[in-house]
Amino acid sequence: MNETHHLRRMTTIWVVLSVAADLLFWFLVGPHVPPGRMTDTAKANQFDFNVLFVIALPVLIGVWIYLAYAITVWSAKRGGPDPVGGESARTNRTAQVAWITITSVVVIFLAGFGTVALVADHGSGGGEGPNPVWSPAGAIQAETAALAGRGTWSPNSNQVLPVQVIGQQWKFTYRYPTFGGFESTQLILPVDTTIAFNVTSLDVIHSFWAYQLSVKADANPQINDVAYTKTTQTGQFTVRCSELCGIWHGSMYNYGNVVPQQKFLQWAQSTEAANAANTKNLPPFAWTYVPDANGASGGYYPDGTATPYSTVETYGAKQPAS
Amino acid sequence: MMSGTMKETNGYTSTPEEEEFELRAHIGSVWSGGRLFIGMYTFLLASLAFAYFYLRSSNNGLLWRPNHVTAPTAYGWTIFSLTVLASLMAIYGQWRFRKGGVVDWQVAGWTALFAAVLALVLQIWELTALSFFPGSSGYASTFIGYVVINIATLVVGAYWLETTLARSLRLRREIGGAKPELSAYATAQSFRANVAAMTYFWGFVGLSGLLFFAMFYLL
Amino acid sequence: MTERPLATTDGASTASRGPWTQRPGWMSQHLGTAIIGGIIGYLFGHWLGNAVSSNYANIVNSGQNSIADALALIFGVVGWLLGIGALNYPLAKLAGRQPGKETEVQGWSKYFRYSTNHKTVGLQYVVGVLLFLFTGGLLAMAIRTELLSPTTHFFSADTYIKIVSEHGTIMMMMATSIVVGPLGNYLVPLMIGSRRMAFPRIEAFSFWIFVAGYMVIFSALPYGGFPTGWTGYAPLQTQAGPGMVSYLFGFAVIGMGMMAAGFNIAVTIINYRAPGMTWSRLPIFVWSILATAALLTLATPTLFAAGLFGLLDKTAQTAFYVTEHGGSSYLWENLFWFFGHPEVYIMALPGFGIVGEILPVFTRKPLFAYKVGAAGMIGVSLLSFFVWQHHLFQSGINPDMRPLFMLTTELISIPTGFIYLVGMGTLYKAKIRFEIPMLFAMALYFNFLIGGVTGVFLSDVPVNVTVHGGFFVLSHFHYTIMGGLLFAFMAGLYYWLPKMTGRMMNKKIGLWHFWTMFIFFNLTFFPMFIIGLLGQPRRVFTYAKNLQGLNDFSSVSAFLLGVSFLIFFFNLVWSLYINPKKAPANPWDSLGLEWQTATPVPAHNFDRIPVILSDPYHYSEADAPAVADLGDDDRVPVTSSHDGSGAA
Amino acid sequence: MSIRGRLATVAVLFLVAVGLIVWSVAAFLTPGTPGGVMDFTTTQAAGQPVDLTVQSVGAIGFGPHPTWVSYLVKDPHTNQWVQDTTWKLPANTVVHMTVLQYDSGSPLRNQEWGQVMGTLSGAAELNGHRFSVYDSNTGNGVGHTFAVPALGLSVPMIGVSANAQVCGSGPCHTSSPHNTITFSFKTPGPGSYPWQCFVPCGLGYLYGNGGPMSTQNYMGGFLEVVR
Repeated sequence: MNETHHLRRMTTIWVVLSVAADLLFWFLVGPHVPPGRMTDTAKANQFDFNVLFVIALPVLIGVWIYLAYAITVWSAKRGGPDPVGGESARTNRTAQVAWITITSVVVIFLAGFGTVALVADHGSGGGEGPNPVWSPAGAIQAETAALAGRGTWSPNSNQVLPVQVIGQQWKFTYRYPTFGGFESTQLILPVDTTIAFNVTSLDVIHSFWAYQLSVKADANPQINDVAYTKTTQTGQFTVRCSELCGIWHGSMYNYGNVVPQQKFLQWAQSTEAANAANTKNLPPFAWTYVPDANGASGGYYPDGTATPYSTVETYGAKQPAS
Repeated sequence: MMSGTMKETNGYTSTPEEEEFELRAHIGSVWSGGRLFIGMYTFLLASLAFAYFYLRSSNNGLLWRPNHVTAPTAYGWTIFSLTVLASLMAIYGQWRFRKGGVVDWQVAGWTALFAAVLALVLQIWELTALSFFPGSSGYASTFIGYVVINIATLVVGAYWLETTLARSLRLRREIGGAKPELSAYATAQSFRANVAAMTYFWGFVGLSGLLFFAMFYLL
Repeated sequence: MTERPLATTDGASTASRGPWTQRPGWMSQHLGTAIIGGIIGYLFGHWLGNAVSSNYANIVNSGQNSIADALALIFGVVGWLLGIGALNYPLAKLAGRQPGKETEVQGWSKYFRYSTNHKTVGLQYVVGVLLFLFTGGLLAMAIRTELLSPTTHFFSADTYIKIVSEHGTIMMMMATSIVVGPLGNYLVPLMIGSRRMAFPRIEAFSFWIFVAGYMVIFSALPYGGFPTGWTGYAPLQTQAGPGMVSYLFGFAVIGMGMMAAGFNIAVTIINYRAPGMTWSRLPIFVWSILATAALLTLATPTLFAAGLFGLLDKTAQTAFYVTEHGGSSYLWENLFWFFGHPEVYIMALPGFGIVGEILPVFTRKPLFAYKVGAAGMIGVSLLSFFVWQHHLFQSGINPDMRPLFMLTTELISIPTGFIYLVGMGTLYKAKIRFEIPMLFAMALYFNFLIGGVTGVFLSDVPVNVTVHGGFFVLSHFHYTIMGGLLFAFMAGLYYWLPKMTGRMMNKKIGLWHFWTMFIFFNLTFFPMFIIGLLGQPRRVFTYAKNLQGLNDFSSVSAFLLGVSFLIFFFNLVWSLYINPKKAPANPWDSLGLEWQTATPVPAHNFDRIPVILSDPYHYSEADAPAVADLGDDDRVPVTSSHDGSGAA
Repeated sequence: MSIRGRLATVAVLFLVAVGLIVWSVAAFLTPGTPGGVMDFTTTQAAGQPVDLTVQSVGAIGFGPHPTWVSYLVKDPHTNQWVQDTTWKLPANTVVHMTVLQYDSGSPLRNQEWGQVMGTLSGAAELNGHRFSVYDSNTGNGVGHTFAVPALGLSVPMIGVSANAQVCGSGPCHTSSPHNTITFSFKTPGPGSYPWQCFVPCGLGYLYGNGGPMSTQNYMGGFLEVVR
């Protein structure tokens, strides 16, 4: 068999299998790939995943075909011709240049594609930190207003809804600054609304992962980690902690709901009223809170003058020394 | 090959060429090992510098450095001066050593060692004179980290100085008396390589000492 | 010129007495005295710590004294080093003493001593890394047992986290040394034609501190474990109990071993290459070890510093990682991953080197695109310092840097891809002999491909939102480290143990081992990609009920994978101890220089320092040049041959 | 030695290794495992409410960590106080829970936990007085909470005065100052539901959440709900 023969055979098998596999994947599996299409970020990230997969499949298939071919055709057991050593077997300029060029082009295309997707989709639902660089329209204004206590949200107004996510060992709680800053263990969101999640922590690092919304943002103490998404479908979603935070990390999950806008408004207003007695015990709404690092009655660091606490508002009163 | 020309070492024989090869490899190892060690140390110190500047720019809870707390500057100046003295003495000694001044090198070396040990003692003692609690601020934390790393640096530097000096006392004959650079003894060559690497390290200690002194006491 | 009376290159002028470690008999220093020294140091440190700090408020309240535990471990390690004899020469040096002759105790007891013979150290490392591997593997079995059911718990929630953390840490520590330690130490001097290592005492130190590191990290379990996983994220780290001290100090101890091993090997490769061993003739395995050694020496100091800061937080009550006191929870993440990502390549490169070495032998073809392969390894090690923030894509830092780190991360797949170019080019029109080492090498190409391609998914920030911190990434790095490095290590063991021990591994048991390991490895970890995509985060003791089927499948496969390791273990004792069969001098017909010395390898490796004439890949080449002139009158230089028989 | 002899040697060593492994697992990994599950399924007829009584004590006073804070549960069969936080409960059944709070309190880190959530009546009783919100910045503060996140249940345990003669080691007797908090909740379908405390009460640990807060059998455990 001459040289082109081997390669032509492999290429033929590769093209047929790759095209078939890609088509099958794209049309049969693609639409069901997690995290689904509940938000615009989920949809965009699913599209990203599928594009990557369509590129990856031919790579996998190509190498597998080559390996399988080598194992069957070039096995010593088959007693084929003896291999030929020498310079021609050591280097092949065409093959090397082609390999490096193709991998470089693919890789640089992927990086560019990922960057475009990331920027176009306002950070793709990932935590952008306290100073987001890719914000949807109206988000900064809504957040600024919310912090000043002037935030509003009403149905069909196309306003961005800021929601604060507070991680603590071992539960997420949620504050709604546009509704008097009440805090709840429930996460209810209106549909067709851009949500600005403001994720922070009262102790160790957690990670807020709203799976079906395709939102993931680490919760760090004293950091406001902002992530955006726009809800497009109603339904239930899962929130899990995705950064190891101690003993109950595994059970640190809850279910949220995306509901019609009117229903959300009802829920928010009734919860605001029901929780009013407790809301006044909460500290004023802020993007981050300085938890007392010591915990109840005598903590890790010596108290008092040795460790001056920050002058920033603390979440909960300062703990007394033991 | 004549067995008469071969040296027996550790149960096997070496030809003169092989000895020459191994000697060169050994001296090359001291040279490249000394540089690689400085490379490793640079990454260690860079991590500390990163921590310093990261916490400084984060200024979490406005607690990078409340009231601009500073470790006792008198200690800082003294330790810094002693470190630089040791560094300069090591470099000067090496310069004299190359010119054949073994005794000059030894005097400079013992001076450098004395300065290094004194700096070490003061660096440890400084911990008792701090006006802040380790966990009170970002500056306080990184300063404690710096003290620990600086103690390690001074211990390593002093150990290297001391062992080199102690060996020079035992190797007076081999390193060739007044003209060490002319000695072709394998020991002398090896010794010179070691002194060169050690001096290089002390130069590095002096420079990094300047940097961290500025970071912790002046800025 | 004056006379040159001095023979030893360490500059020994007078014949001083040999070091204590190498005196025969049980009155000298060995493992036993090391244990005694360790225990004495441990008890002293514990007493000291309690005397110093037992009245601190946080220690009284918590009832746990991290200071005493830290000092106990520190003094324990010092005692251990004193006991084994690692500090004899460094202390004698203070008095200007020269090193003694590098002789070695003969007989099996040399394996329990501070040996400066790189062959002994290599074999010591084989046992050491396997001990690590089996301990970590047993913990993996415990993890999969707990994950059999989302509702029935075999371990308490905190114990489960401890098991996960201990498993991860032990495996990561093991994997940094699994090839560099046993095979790197044993083979590098043989492959470059050297009679010795540059710094044999540093080499011995690297092994014995590695063993100390094993005990320190294992001590976390009796101390109550640590809850942070192997990544040790602060401030959870600062909150944890005294088991965390074992983690922080253990990584520092292992880090010292990594730095020492890498330092010695890098310097040896640079300086001790035999005459004629130019950079373009260096075996590809040595290239991979050089790249790895560079990463070991330069990246590990960052881990060392990070661990020191963590230890200070836990003992001196500094606040490096505590945001409320002016520290930052991101500081550890940055320092750790600045070390951690080069570390990942510490665990990949040696595997590439092994398969690069094995493929030509079993294909009877020269290594294809050798220079591209070597350049790829150097490229990977350089680029690996510039990708660390891809672990922090969702952490909230530096969003504007994300495109850059996405780019560097994806760029690194170019040099990594070279290894496939090398492999596939070598396989082309070959005559493949499917011996056990070759099977494992081929398996690396299969497994690492999946690991590498999924890495591209992880590096894409939008996709990363879903797969970060879940079982997807867990499966990804098991595919690269276990599917890549561990398979390569097995290939290397089956390939080189005949040289190292003079005994052949049993092929029949080896086939059982390979096929069970290959099949059940894939069956264990492939479902985890799907589990991860379906939303299961890492390190959880419970999960969604609908994922139980996949998890159970993975667990059962994992148990069978465990059985595969028992088969390997049985093969090892069967072939080396129970029923040993003498290995031929060159069982695989390799041209490698390491096969040209006698077996067992003499203490000085080569009677004459060889003169290298060509690289060792001239397979199937008529009129191929000899690999080396061994300077041996009664042995003809080794040349290549067409039919695959090594010696002419 | 013959092959048989060497085989035997290896087998013996292997068994020793297995023994060491089993011992390690037993010594280091299984304590705290739900071995001593407190069974509440047989104390009453099916469908009848279950009485569950626990106490919280500032320092347990025995065991490997005598200074740690802990919950103790009253064994329904022997009426002894036992340190066990895994309770087997019947599914879809009302549980009347009584907590004897012997520990002092402090302000909550997150005032959200000052609310009573998820009980049958939407409220709880403190020494016989109904309450649904407690301001922990006043009075003695909150010592602990009893919370089952998966059920949305959370009840603050109001602390006793730190100046009073606080019971120093468990099990505490009702002669020591204490608050009695009672509430009822309904168990869901079968499953394993972790419960925990949301007050950072692990003394001497950063954020107060290490030690007893991070170890099962002290401040957290499971409700094993069975059919």
